[in-house]
Amino acid sequence: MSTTTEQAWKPLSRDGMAARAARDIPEGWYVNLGIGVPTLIGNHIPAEREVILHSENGVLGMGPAPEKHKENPWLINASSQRISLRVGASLVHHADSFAIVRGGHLDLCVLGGFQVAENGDLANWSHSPKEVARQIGGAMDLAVGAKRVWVVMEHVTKDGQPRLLRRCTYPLTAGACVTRVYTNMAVLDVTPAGFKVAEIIPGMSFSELQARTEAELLR
Amino acid sequence: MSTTTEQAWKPLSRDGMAARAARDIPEGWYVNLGIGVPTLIGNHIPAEREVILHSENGVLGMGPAPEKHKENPWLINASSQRISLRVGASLVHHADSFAIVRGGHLDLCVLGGFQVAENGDLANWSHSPKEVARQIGGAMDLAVGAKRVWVVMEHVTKDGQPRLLRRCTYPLTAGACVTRVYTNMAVLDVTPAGFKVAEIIPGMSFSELQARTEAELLR
Amino acid sequence: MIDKFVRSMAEAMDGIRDGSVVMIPGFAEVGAPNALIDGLIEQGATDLTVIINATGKPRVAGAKVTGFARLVELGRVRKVVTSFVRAGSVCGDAVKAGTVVAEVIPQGTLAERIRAAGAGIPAFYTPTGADTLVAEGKEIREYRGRRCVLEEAIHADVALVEAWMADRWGNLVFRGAGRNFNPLVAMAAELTIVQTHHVCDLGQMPAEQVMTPGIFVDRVLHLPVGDPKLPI
Amino acid sequence: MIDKFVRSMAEAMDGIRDGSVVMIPGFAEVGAPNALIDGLIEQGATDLTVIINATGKPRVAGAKVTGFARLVELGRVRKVVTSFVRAGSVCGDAVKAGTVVAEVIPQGTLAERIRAAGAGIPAFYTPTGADTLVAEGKEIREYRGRRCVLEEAIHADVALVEAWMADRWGNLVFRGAGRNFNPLVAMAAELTIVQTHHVCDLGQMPAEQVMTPGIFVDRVLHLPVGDPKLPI
Repeated sequence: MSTTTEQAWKPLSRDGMAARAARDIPEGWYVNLGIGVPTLIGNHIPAEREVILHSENGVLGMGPAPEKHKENPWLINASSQRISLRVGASLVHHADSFAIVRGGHLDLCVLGGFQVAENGDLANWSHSPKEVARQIGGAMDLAVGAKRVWVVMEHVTKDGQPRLLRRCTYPLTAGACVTRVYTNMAVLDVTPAGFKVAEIIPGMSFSELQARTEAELLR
Repeated sequence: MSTTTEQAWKPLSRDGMAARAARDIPEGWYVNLGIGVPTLIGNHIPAEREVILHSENGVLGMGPAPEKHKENPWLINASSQRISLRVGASLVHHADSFAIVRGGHLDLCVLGGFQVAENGDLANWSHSPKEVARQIGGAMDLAVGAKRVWVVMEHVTKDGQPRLLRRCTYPLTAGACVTRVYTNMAVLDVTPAGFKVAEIIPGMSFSELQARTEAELLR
Repeated sequence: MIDKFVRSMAEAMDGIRDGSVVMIPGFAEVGAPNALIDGLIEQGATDLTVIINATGKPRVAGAKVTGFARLVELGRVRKVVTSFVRAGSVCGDAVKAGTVVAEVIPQGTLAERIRAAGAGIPAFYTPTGADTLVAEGKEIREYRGRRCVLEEAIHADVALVEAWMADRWGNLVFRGAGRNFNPLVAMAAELTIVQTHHVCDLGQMPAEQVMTPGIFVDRVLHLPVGDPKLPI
Repeated sequence: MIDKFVRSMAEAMDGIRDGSVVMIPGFAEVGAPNALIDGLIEQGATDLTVIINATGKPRVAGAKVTGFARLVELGRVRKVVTSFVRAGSVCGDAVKAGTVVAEVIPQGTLAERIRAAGAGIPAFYTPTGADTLVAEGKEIREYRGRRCVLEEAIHADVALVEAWMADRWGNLVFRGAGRNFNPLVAMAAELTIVQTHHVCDLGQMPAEQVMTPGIFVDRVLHLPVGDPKLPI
């Protein structure tokens, strides 16, 4: 590939990925947004579109970040950030909150990812079974429990290694759970046959995307 | 036994049994009173003794029967009788109500009984495995879940058959659960060795009580 | 704008199919969605499996048969899962006649099996019933020295719910002992239909006081039907 | 007269033994019983197993180590059961050094295992974690076409609870997102000790709005400690 071809496209920023995913969330859905880029999605859902955001710590109906002097110290989200409540919100305890998650009541959860395999396997909590720091949180519950699981992540690692794989090499969060992936280069659906490309960023070709992906892509 | 001996004692009435059991319930206990005679116990606990009564349908802190014109149509007990709430009462849903029962949080439940065996087995819901009408209700949960299970019942059936047995002949409610029995003739503790007589009604002898009991009684 | 209110009973009952599993809460008349049961009778679905604790009292001569008993009397119920079948009740007679199959289980196990469905727990162990007829054919395992029965979640196609107050998101509160099985069945069904005594604007229910969050609710019908009847 | 209020921290902590299993709720600083943790530090019990979701953030140079992290730093914790151990936190360092054993499990499984203990459920199946490292050594069974893991209840000797308001029967309400694990741990422990911001007369909490009924509570200490700190 020539230098000019390389310059023909620009990967999406973190906010750009969040905005892209936000476009696909319709009014009326109950949605959990994971830590990191997924949390940013909330900023890109217009206030007049009623999407009801869930947070693992017992909040259903999160509103936007509060203004500085209007913070309520008793309201935080699963990322420990101060939040507001939407009119119509409800608060429950942790078992009821995870009954919402595990009972299949969320229309969607959006998670960050380290790796996604072509069968929908997700790895997003650990780089190795030997790792001491283990940060599972609610990810395994969400990945198994939500009706749809979308992953938002960079298409490749900082070292340029692919994240969309034939098979995950990191410990799994859940098997065959991901239904759609939003990267900084493309939107891909997980189908029985593998990753199907729904959208590529302007200026990037299918083969350029494939070159950055270990799994075989379908058009 | 001569006729004069027979007349030397008088079995307790239903209210008498209830009053006797009520005497042994100390302040601060959380107690479920089953349908029938056990429900009458509530009338014999003085209002100033704070005993907190639970009902399976989600009521903790039942008060006395309401006055005629002060009935609240939204408040009933497990016997479908109108009730009042004590100051300090709380209301929960059915799963939380049975979490109280099954989680071992009640200090005591008092149940009616058909038969009690000397090892504490209780039969109080069915006369035969073939019976069509089956009325289990919360009895099995209560018998298994409460810290103590007392049974209040007539000492013998209407036909004079004993109810305190070596082994129950009716289908069980729960095994080895009963800790104490209040009958219209005696109070008996269930011990590892069998029924131990704690009290006999005035005028009745130990042998007269034994004559009306299939299981062997301990003094 | 999310609006879960429906305008008619027909709209509330739309799509309930023959052969459905239907959950009906209530303890005696308190918290029972009687108007929705009437709607279901009108709607016509048959061959139903009904999960209900309050299967009804013995028949009273001359008294009109209503609610769940009426559904049974009309031959619309194939099976009932409950903790109580009373001799001489409409349901008891149908069980005796063999026209309705009854699965009678402990009341706490019934509540927990419904909650389990709502919470994504396919099965759990409980000591309740372990030494009894209700354990027949069920797996037994010992925990902490006690025999426990393996019990499975009960899922439903439809739940009928009676609420005291509802808003357009389907947030609910219940009154007094009317809560009973209502919040549980709301979680355990594919389609949750609510009759509510009162309606409020979004935000009028304090967030801490919502008893059933709207995520569990699909349709709400405003029916100010009055207080539960006195038990006979 | 039932009166669950205690007058001093010493009275609140009385009898907690070495080797106890202690549950500590809270999500970040919200709903965390920090004053009671300080009381436990003072009281001296050691060799503790702690059930806690919020094991703490990475160390900040110069910042004072407080709460659960301080308990760990003092060498009083033998084992932690949690959903999160962060690299560079006091707890993470202790796990790395091998002085604390960590059982890290999914957050929903943690909540449900605590609830199960309170509700008398010795074990349950869940699909969460079935295809992962957390299922290692655990029994797997298939329900509705999904692999599920068998998980056991977690019981505790002691639960520390933070409430917003309490009465002398131990009825509690929580504020905002401060509810989190508080009602669950209150049900799952032999001894439940509460710190409350506010006290009210019996009957001032409407019966429908009580979040934790007093039956789950043993001791209450009135400590108006102020709002949770801002997350850093």
